[in-house]
Amino acid sequence: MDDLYREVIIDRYQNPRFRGELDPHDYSYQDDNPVCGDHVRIDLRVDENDTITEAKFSGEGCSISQASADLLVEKITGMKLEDVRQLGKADVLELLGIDLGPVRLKCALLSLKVLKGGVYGLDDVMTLDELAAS
Amino acid sequence: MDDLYREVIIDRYQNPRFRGELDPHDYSYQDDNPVCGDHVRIDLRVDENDTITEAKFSGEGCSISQASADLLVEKITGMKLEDVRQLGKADVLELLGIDLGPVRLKCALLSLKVLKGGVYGLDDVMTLDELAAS
Amino acid sequence: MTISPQAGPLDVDKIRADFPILHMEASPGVKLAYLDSGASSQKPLAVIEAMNTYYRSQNANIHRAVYTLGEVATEAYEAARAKVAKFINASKPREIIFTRNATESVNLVAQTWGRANLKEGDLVLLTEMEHHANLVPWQMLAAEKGIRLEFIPVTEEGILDLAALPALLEQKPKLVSFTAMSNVLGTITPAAEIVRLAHEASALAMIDGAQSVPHLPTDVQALDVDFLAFSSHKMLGPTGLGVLYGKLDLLNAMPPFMGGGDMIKRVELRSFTTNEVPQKFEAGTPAIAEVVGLGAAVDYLMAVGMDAVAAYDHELTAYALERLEEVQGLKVFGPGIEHKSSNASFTFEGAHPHDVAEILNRHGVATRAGHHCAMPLHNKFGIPSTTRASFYLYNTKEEIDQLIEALYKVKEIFG
Amino acid sequence: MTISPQAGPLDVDKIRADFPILHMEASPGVKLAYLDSGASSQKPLAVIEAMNTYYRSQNANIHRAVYTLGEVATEAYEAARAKVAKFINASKPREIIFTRNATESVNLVAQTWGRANLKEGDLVLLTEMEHHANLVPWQMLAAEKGIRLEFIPVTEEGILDLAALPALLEQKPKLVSFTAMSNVLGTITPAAEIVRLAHEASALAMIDGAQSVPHLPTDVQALDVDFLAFSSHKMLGPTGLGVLYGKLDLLNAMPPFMGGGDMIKRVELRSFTTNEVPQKFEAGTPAIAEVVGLGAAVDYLMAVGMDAVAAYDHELTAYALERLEEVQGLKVFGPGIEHKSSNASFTFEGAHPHDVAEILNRHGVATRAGHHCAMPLHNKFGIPSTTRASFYLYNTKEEIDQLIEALYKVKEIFG
Ligand SMILES: Cc1ncc(COP(=O)(O)O)c(C=O)c1O
Ligand SMILES: Cc1ncc(COP(=O)(O)O)c(C=O)c1O
Repeated sequence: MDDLYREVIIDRYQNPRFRGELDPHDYSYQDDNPVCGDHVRIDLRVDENDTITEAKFSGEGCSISQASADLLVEKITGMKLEDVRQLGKADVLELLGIDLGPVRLKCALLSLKVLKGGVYGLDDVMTLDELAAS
Repeated sequence: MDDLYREVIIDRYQNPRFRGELDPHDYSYQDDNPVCGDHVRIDLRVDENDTITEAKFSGEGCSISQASADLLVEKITGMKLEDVRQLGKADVLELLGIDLGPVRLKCALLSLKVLKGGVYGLDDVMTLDELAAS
Repeated sequence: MTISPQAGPLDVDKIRADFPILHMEASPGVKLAYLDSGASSQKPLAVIEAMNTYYRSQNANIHRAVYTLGEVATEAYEAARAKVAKFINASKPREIIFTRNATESVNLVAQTWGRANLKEGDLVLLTEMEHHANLVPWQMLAAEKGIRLEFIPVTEEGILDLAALPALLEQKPKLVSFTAMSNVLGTITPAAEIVRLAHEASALAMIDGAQSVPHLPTDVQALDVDFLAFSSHKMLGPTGLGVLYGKLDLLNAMPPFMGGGDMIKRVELRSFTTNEVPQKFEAGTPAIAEVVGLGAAVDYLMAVGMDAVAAYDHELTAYALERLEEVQGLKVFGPGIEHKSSNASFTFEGAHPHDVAEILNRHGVATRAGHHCAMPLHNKFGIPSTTRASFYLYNTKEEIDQLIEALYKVKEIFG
Repeated sequence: MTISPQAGPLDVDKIRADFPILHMEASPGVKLAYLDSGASSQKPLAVIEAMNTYYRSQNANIHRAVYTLGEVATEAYEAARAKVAKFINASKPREIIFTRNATESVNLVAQTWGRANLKEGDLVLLTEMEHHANLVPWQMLAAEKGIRLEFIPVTEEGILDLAALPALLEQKPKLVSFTAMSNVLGTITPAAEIVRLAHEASALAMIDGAQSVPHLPTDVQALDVDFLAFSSHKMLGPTGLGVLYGKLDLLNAMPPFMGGGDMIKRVELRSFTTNEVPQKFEAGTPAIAEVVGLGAAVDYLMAVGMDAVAAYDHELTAYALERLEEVQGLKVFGPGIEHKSSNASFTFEGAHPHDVAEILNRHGVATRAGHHCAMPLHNKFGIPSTTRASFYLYNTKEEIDQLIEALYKVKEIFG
């Protein structure tokens, strides 16, 4: 139990650093995890070099989905958009510092899916099942 | 085996006594056993007292369905229409002189169903399943 | 669908012995408390063995088989239909149609009766507490045919607001379709009364019995209901099988659902004639082994007695509500025990329902978190999801105690 | 879908040991020869046990479960989807939709893709040898939408008359839907070629694989087929389950089939948005145990090797045709062994097919009599019904000998 509910997760869930919306924004995308109704939206601002200058998430859901969104948004701030394409399951798990079963894995990956959906458009994006299996 | 394929059945199947159609007729009805595609049609002529003066069957199917049609048509010739209402599963089995499993029972009862359908109209008639369970 | 007080008590130890899965450990040293029967029930040995026996010694395709195995399989299949008919007191086995699940049963009615009988502007009356299974099929029909949907409101307390019904019925709905037991609130709706009022307003009435049929005695003739949909897997039976009960004259008048083998009488290249009910609605090879399994499940429930099942579920639910009240920060949705049975859905301050269920799981308690396929109802209560514990004849008060203890652990983590 | 000659031989004794039902006696002292796998196959222990294990130790509703049992069940369900995808070489598990049976798979395509894409006057091209499952759904759509149906003719010999195809394709069908193996004639149709020609004519192509998938190696990518329908129960798997393969972009573009839980993303009282493929097409609680069982069946078939299965079925069929030729008054329908596998349907002078099957049964031989859900094909040959013996990997030449001996008894009675 301690494994799953590490302090960082409870902390980020209870005191998110990057919760909010950006208006105006350059990118905004949102999606649900139909498995549990979790919802995440991510807004981005990028500069002329396609570097992410500011990012925020909003939405609601379980501690895993919200903490991972907060951590992910923190990580991508300052990154190049093209580098976001490289981010995968392993990066999210590393941010959380835990291993997850198949259901909670999807909670964790929702924000990654939203991010990729926002940056590349829907067609390039894998389903949560596929992200989880990647 | 001897039980099921009694001589009377093979005989009636190979040399039916009442095969044919009546034109004109007072009643005609036909139906299928969707289980096996057996088909039976029965034509009746009745007099002013509702006594069946002539009856014929046609159609095609297995020995049980055709022999029982031939035997049934023989039996009802000379009967009152209202007495046909009383005929049931037991009468058909008695005509055939055998006991039948559930599938062949329906073969045997098809002609009874057709007869009742012709005389009373469809609404009063039981399905083959119900006749078989009666 | 009321709980008869004179029901004989049920011997839960004896019942538990029949369910192998209940004796598993959730994790080493941790007892499993399976509190998710509202999603799917566990299966007694009698059901598992009936299917096992079927596959080992009776398996064959049915209906068109002359050989012995095929006859045995056909008999087993049709005998189960008769058992299900008896279980809900249908007047004829033919009124029982086997489908894939309760969801498909509702879709069948929407797509056959609905398509044939509803036209633009016609009203179908539902309730705000419906499962998506009794909501989305009507929304799809609304999009296709332009029918209207209205909803009997749910009160703050979590019961149907029957005061609103007369005005809704004055709009002359063609069909009133509603759940007899909410899978979220546990609410037992006054099914017989709603059916009667629907009929007085010349509407047909359909019951979503996915939750009520497993938990309460059901008598379709006493209810005088026109259609009843339910699922095998929630009432001790196998997955992959649902039931639609319909009054015979309605079923006879309805167009077919799917096309294919068995539902036809004759087929030409460009036309066909339909078979009789129930085959008309059972296209292709049916779920034979599953139907045999459901027959065994119904035997099991009848042996225990549905009055006893209902009384016991009610007792467990009452106990659960009592104990949940002790837990600070926890809020149970739905009415008091006098209107309710079989489940308790709740939220817990500061902890997301999903996290609650996860921590409960770590203490061996299997519950479900989410919208429970009733998003509009959750919206109504202003919450996206709840954690639900649901109870059935094999659960015990000790398992509810285990739930309560585990809830205190949630508090420790998220408190 | 051709029979690869280099397939390793199959050890039928070893295989038979896995099928408990094959060791039953048909009646005291009489061996059972089960020659009706074309209707439904028997199940190996591995399949029966997989479902048994599921119900005894893994059973829970899937998808929305956080607790361990629910995760185990979800994994088992999705792992089976991946196995089925691999079995037919689909590029992604998501292209596998679970339905009730092959019949429902065809209906799904007719009612979603068909309703959305076909309008009055549009043509769907079928063949004269279709099973009702690939005929009646299109007739229903024709009645509803005014689409036209045309048919690739069947020659006297019992193969598709491909010479007629170019003219039919000039009529610009929107879809060509055809069986890859006739359940009556055993004919193996040139599936890859028909798909290619259909695509050249800008039509989509669908294969009814209910008979071919159990008996022949299937590679949907090599075939380039758009949809493929088949049934679990004919390929060693449980009843109550079918499969629809579809190319992902087609599935993505199709409207949903049934409405209810799991197929939605969000639901309001009057509207919903659909979930992703495959869930979009799997409304309500699926046939979880059955899917697990089919996964085990696919494992079994892959372990034997579909090349070996195809070669062995072909060998049995060749032997059966040879021996049936000896019986005077008996007429086998369908082409010679070079175009055929897995079954032999015949008539017998002076004896109705039903009577033939009945007498065969009395000698332990299980065959099927009737129109085999292919009335138009029987009409074409001017016969209302046939007796069919069908073969699978667990049958033996001795069983075919038993069939021949029993046929001589038919002659004694009806001769
Ligand atoms: C060629 C063919 N198509 C379709 C079907 C229908 O299969 P099911 O009854 O499992 O839906 C069958 C089985 O009888 C078949 O042989
Ligand atoms: C009230 C209610 N209706 C319908 C359903 C749908 O049942 P199934 O998923 O078996 O089709 C459920 C089950 O979740 C339910 O609780």
